[in-house]
Amino acid sequence: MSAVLEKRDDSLRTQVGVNNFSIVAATVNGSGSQTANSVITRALFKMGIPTSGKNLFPSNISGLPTWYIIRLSSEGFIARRETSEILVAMNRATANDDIAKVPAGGVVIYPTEWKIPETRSDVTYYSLPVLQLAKSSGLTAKLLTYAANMVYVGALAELLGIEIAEIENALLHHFNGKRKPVESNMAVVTAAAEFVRANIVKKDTFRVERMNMTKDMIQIDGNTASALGAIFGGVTFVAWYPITPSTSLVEELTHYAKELRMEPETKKATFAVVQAEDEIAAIGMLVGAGWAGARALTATSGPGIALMTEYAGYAYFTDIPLVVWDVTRMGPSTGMPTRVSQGDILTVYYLGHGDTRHIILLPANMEECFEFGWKSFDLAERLQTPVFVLSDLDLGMNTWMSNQFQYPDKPMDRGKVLSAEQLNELKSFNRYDDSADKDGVGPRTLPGTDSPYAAYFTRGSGHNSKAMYTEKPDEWEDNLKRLARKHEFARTIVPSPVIDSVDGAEVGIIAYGSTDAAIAEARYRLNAIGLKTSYARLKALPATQEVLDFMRAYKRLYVVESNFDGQMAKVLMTDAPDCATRIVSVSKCDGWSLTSEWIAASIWEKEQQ
Amino acid sequence: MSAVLEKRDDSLRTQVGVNNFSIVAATVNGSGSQTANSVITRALFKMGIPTSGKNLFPSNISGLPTWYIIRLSSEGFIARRETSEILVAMNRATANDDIAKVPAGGVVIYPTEWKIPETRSDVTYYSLPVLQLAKSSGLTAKLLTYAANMVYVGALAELLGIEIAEIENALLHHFNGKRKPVESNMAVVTAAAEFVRANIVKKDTFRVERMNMTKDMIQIDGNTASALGAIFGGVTFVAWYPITPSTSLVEELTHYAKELRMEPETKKATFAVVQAEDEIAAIGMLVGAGWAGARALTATSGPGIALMTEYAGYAYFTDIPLVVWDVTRMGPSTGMPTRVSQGDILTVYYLGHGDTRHIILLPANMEECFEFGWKSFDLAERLQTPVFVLSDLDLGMNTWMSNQFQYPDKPMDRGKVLSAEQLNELKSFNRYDDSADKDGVGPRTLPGTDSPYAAYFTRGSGHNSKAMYTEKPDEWEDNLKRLARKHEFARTIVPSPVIDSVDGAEVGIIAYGSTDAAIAEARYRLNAIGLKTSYARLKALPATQEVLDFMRAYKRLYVVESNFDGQMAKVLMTDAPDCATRIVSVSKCDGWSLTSEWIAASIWEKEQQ
Amino acid sequence: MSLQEPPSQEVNFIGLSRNDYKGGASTLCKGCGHDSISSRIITVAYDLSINPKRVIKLSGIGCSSKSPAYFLGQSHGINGLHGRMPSMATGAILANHNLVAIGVSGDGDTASIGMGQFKHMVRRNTPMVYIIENNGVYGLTKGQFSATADEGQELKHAGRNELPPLDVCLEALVMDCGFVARSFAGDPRQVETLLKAAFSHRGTAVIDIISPCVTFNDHEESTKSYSYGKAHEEIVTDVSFVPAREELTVDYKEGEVADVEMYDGSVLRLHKLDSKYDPRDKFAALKVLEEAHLKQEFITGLIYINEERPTLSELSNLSETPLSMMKEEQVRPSREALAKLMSEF
Amino acid sequence: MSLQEPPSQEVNFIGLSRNDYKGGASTLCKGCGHDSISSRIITVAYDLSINPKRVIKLSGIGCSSKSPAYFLGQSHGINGLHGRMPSMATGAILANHNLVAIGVSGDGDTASIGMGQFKHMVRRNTPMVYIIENNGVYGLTKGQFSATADEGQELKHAGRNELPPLDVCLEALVMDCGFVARSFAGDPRQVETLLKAAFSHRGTAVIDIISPCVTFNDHEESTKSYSYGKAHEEIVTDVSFVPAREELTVDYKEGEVADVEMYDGSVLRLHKLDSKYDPRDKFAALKVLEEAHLKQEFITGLIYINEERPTLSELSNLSETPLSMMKEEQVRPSREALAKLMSEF
Ligand SMILES: Cc1ncc(C[n+]2csc(CCOP(=O)(O)OP(=O)(O)O)c2C)c(N)n1
Ligand SMILES: Cc1ncc(C[n+]2csc(CCOP(=O)(O)OP(=O)(O)O)c2C)c(N)n1
Ligand code: SF4
Ligand code: SF4
Ligand SMILES: [Mg+2]
Ligand SMILES: [Mg+2]
Repeated sequence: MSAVLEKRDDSLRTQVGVNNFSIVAATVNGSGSQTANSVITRALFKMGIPTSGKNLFPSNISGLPTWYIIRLSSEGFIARRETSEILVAMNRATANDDIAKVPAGGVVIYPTEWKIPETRSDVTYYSLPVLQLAKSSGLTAKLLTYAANMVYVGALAELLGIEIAEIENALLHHFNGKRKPVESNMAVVTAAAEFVRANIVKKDTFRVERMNMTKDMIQIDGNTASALGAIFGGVTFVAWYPITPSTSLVEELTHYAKELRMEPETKKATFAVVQAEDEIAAIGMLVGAGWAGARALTATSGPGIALMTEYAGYAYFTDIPLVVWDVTRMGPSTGMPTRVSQGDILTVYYLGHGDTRHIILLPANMEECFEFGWKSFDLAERLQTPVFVLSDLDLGMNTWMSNQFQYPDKPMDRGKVLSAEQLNELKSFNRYDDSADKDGVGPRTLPGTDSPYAAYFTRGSGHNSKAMYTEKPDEWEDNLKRLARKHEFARTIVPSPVIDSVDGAEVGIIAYGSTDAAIAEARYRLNAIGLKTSYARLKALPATQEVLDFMRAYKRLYVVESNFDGQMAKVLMTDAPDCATRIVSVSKCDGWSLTSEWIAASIWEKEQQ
Repeated sequence: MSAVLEKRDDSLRTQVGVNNFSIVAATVNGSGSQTANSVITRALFKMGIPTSGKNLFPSNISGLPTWYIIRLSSEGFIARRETSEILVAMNRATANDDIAKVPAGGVVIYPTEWKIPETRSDVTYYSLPVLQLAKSSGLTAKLLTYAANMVYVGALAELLGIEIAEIENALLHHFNGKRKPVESNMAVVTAAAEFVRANIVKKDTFRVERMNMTKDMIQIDGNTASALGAIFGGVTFVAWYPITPSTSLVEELTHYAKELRMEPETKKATFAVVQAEDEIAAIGMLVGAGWAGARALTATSGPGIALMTEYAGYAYFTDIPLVVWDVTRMGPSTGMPTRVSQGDILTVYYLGHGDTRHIILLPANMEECFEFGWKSFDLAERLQTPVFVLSDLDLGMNTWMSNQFQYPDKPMDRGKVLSAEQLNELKSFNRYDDSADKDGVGPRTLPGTDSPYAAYFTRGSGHNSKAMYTEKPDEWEDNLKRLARKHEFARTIVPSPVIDSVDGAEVGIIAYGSTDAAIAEARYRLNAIGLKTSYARLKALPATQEVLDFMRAYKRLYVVESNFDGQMAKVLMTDAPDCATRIVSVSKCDGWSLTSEWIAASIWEKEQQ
Repeated sequence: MSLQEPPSQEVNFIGLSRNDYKGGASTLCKGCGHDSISSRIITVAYDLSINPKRVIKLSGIGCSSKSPAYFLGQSHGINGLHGRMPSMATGAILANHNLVAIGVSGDGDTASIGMGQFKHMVRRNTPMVYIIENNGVYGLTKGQFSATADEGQELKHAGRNELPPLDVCLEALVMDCGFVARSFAGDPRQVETLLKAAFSHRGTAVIDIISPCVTFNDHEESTKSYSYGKAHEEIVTDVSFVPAREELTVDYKEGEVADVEMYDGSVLRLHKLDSKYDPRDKFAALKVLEEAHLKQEFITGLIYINEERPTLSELSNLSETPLSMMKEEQVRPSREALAKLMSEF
Repeated sequence: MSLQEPPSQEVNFIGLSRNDYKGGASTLCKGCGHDSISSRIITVAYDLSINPKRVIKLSGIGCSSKSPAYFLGQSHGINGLHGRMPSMATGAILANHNLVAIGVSGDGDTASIGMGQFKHMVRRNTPMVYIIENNGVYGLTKGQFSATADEGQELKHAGRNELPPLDVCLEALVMDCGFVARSFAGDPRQVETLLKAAFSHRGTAVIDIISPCVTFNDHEESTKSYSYGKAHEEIVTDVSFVPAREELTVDYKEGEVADVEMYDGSVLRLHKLDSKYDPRDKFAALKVLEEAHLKQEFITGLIYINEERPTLSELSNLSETPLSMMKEEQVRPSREALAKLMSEF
């Protein structure tokens, strides 16, 4: 990689400067740096500067290295970058490595107490008496480590010009308006700022300036956005088992549902959340709930998906609606539970045994996390099938800026459900008969429907269009053909890709999900050095006609993804064999989100061949 | 389909005649027809006539329709055919349907007691007083249904010229040489034969003649062959959970291991079999046993495979050898547990989450069931990874003729295992370091190895080449690269395809597993009408270089398989994108094994387009 | 639902005939205990005037798990995955907490693959009648031992069972189940009485019904083997032969012990709890089960009852309207609510 | 292995120092009870002169399940999947029945996702020491309740637990476990004594060790909360902050009751079995556990012991040579054997 980076044209790099650089806070997890980091991120955002925050944390509870990267970008680019210009070194164990990674011209802020030699001549060192300043908070000894984080907030504010008022606002936001903790934190912030003003001569050029690029925008993480989407989608049943990085999706859902989804008069809930004993039970509960008519959701990640295999195939084959959020993390196996990847595409697409293919939604930003939060239910119920939403750790747990969410633009679509009145008129119904619409979806009835014609029997074994048990070859095949029709029908109603066709481009980029921000930036940079690219961002599988048309329109198709095997590239090859030779997989999988530098350099390099 | 059959050239049909036709016995399951059917099948086989027996049974224990199809073929073709000329109708419930399916010129044998009208003029009816003849056995009333089956054995013997002595031999074989039951069965057989001789005028032309095509051959089912292969492969540990159609594999293994694998002096076992509480536990036990150094095997089918997803990914990622037989049945979901399909290719290839790709072996006949029974262990231990053997219900539970099995031609390959002596010399080892051979496989040590350097720690989370926990991007990526190297190395050592290149052929057929017999016959028929075809039969995934070369050599590649989505076609497209457009999927999935008629007609039709 | 008897022989309180409670034709073996349990369910549902349209039937996989297709044809039914019915039931019941749920499972389905889900369903007190049709074998996969098989039992197919039986009643009891009962499929009166009680229990009601497998509870060497002699036995080495058999039945009084001869000639000892037994005493229940275990007999009757524990539906603080029947306005917050939220991020 | 004390302070009977029993550096929170259990294992293995090269360490997933990496560095270790260690252990132990197996699990790992495998391991009497490091929460996923959490318990993160606790000792006991014990991580002497006894038990030895989570056993509203006042508490709304804490310890005698104050201010009541208690009486064991459950206290000590049941290794009738060490000639039948077989088909 680094060789590539060095060879490639310099325009592929971000030009750093005012409002254009990254800060990395290297800490130890469990030391309580989250408040500090989110306060800085929010303050910058509220100064109108496009900002993102990415947390690189270990898979344990305390004592291991953690990095929090804050990127500012006056151009509005919010993907991770390869380098961070400003290092706040708070973890002695990784300090040498961390310092070595600072690019020339960068800044190292570190605790005076460490007494380390300032060996690099191409970076600026600032040391802070962190402990001493932390003590100014008046906090007990136990909380000093925590307060130490506030020291770098104050120092950065002073060094970069972050408005102290915005820091205070961010703290107020963080503490839900409670003054007391805001005051003790501000004490440290101010002391540190004062220390810097009095003792440090600024030698670097990094600084921030208020601008106007975040007006009417919000700062949020994807799991919260998804949870809110589900709530506005009328989710009624949730079953789950805790697993990083999906846990906060359900926890936020529960939190906000208690706020937004209690009957005002009775204070009774219009939803139920069950913590299951494992993921088999979680999806089993969804199957029961979806069958009985609830809008049922779970959130999980790789190992949980693996355990859901059998019931996923069952729900597919019995036409039961349910929604599974797979907030992907790094596999195979336990892998790196706190690192990102897009490695579950093939697993989820084919989840189950026998001939199974699922509907997948691929949100790429906060608005889509919200939108697919509700839309997934409409699709699941319209198609009577499991819908998998593939978010990931980067989307789900990091801090993104976003437009405000749009209220659902359609009423809820409950799909083909027959009421008692309809049944009493029809006097019968055929559960899996789609002859009316040829869309692969038959009418269903909900348990408890007050009609003698309502009942039918659901089973994962062979059934005919009347939902009766069968082993007859033709009835079996008819049912599989119906499911194939449904898959083709789904192709026409799942969200369309976002396509940006550029005149004169010979190259098409295809991507999906959390890499979108990095792709946007990579295209900008490639364009700057003369490579025009068109772009199709998939929002769903199966791929819609627009995707297939896009593929047919370009000579070279770079499918960019954050996994090892180039999984989406494989899926697309089988969907459009005529384009298979044009597909070039551009994939990387080391646990960190893709950078625009890497994407641009990889495509550039392949174009040179 | 039938339209296609009618349109196509007549040479695609089997020419029926002496030693060239099929018999179907339509019975009710639980009625004890297995002895009758296997006795006929064996008697014919022992008369030197190529014969196969296929049982189409329902997923319950008694009372539902069952069909047993015996095919005789002087040409040596043993796949199922579309039609059976001789119907033995013993199930009143399906009799009308069964009779309707007899081709013109065929024969219907049915119980006189039914008093049904003989409405078809294009078939020959023979009625037998079944109950009355059954009584001649002297069996109690309870066993009359059972004895009734022997009536049709006797009748067929007389009508077709099956040698009574071979029937008696077959019965002796069936009853392990016990005379008593042979005698009571023979009483019925003789009575029925006598009745036919005395009362029935043969009006059809079907008959059998002794020939010499089965000399030195055996008749066996695939599950038994696989079990024997495993025993000769030195299997030491088996954990399993019952599931059709894999159950008999483990039951036969247990049975023969007790015969072949007890220490002669101590009468102690050199193997252990554990019936687990489910398939998660079964594969969990294999993981522990494989890790600790046993040759560990399980057998299961679709639903069990689904449950094994998580541990399969774990074993892949931790480099633990184990062998999983997936005797596939019809999915998705519970599907048709007693019907065949090749529907688990994609599921098994990608089993696990994250970037996982497994080694798959694809036996096509009895000899390969035996061969892969032992070879799978050598591969699993050489590659330190799970090996999946995809047999299916047709191979596993039906009766096939076969050459005798070859004794393993190589000593057992235990792969890279370091002994205490080696370790004490080396003074350390790096568990996942493949730098010596660049084959993706590092050295391992077994627990209990008496050296202070032996121990290492196995985990499904990120680990470096020393088996230490890591979250470092480069160490993580290095490990994935090593696993990719292993996959490429596997490509060079898994069994090569069987390739039959025909001069002048523009068409290549690709297939695998149980469809082989039908393909051979289909090619013969296609050749007869002027379509030359070459053939590559895959024996493994990942596809070896020979497969890729084959694909590049033909204009049109028909990938024939017994599943709905054309799963192998998809895998091959992603392996050889340059051939993607030449691949034409020829797949069918209705629970019955493919026929040569259907395959030939499908390819012929596509060739006409 | 009511526990009174219906007004006439022809129709029950809600005007339905016994026929309205029937299901499809059974495909189980003749004489299988599971079929007689289906009949009991039909009778009890009719007698109690349960509205079949308000019933859901759930099961796992196995011969036993097929049976919901054979009773209450007017009820929605769902046949899930092997061992995973409890979770499915939990979801369905919370989706519509006004329905009556009947679960049917086997001993393999509950005690082998399903142990985890069973325990956790009981722990949650998911309101349902949970019936285990217990034959100690896997019927549908042809006669392997399940986890409830007796230690030392020998079967033609499976050989000798070396492991101790898992007692589903004891398992339910130690997990604080509020209704634990056991019966025998061939004792219609007791099964019906217990089923009636179970339907009026508010939480999870577990009934373990011994229901011998007529086909695979058999072994080759047995001299006492089912009614036919040695020679005849050999002839049926044909593994596909299932002789028609009579259902095993028994009639015995409270406090009494009855010995039932099984198809393989072994004897099942049943011990009916007497009226002095207090099923509200958990400690007595533990004792009676442990003692029976030592004596290798089966205690039948209502072993434990406790109506105190809140059910999962109750703990979930659910609105009156079932979740499945909610209208859009009940479950989609307003535009204003979204606007307010957006202002907070 | 021997139960005698070692000859000198520096090395044990087999010439190893305590250091030879150590593992890698722990990455658990400061003060976590799990770390102190690792120390106990180190001490006991040293004291008993267990050959670490003949030990295998197995675990599932969780903070607790990480700990095998922190003791006995000379032993092979394997960290499997969440809730599925028992099956892995079963396979490993049968592959080499001469090894000593130590399994470490958590309460989520054993009692939630792992219930089924746990019960069936006990049923098979798989020979191993099975330790549950029980804190009532999921530590590694940040503080949700596990199935062993107390009814009514309130935690900052997870809210209120409404379900009854699952008692792993009772679960082991009713599944005929031959060694059932409970202790507290902060009682080193008792933990060591029980571990020593467990290592000399022939079948499955289950030890449930209460091992409070210093980080997530905490709740916001508690007034008695861990040593710092209201204002300071608010400041650590920072969910990523884990204050360093002291390990909880306790020292109390047989027959006595000790109250341990937890980090959230709640009180854990421990009740040490006295010498009059007979752990061979299963019924007494059931009783003592059920009574403790009602009193909301924890019985500590050896609750039940029974050396009668054959272990899975014994039942498997295994050759002396471990399966994993078999030579080709022991496991591949001869050419003649194949030829003979072929003649029979
Ligand atoms: C995951 C999975 N594994 C295995 C099977 C095969 N299987 C079907 S039924 C059954 C056992 C049923 O036994 P039990 O629950 O006791 O029911 P019974 O047939 O005895 O009534 C098994 C193992 C399956 N359907 N699914
Ligand atoms: C299949 C699966 N689901 C979920 C997880 C996430 N997970 C990791 S540890 C854990 C809980 C651990 O709790 P416990 O066993 O009590 O251990 P503790 O951390 O409390 O010691 C969970 C749910 C996982 N690793 N695998
Ligand atoms: S096999 Fe046994 S359990 Fe299954 S239907 Fe027959 S008798 Fe009943
Ligand atoms: S989170 Fe709790 S259980 Fe995990 S290491 Fe920290 S204190 Fe121990
Ligand atoms: Mg059973
Ligand atoms: Mg825990």
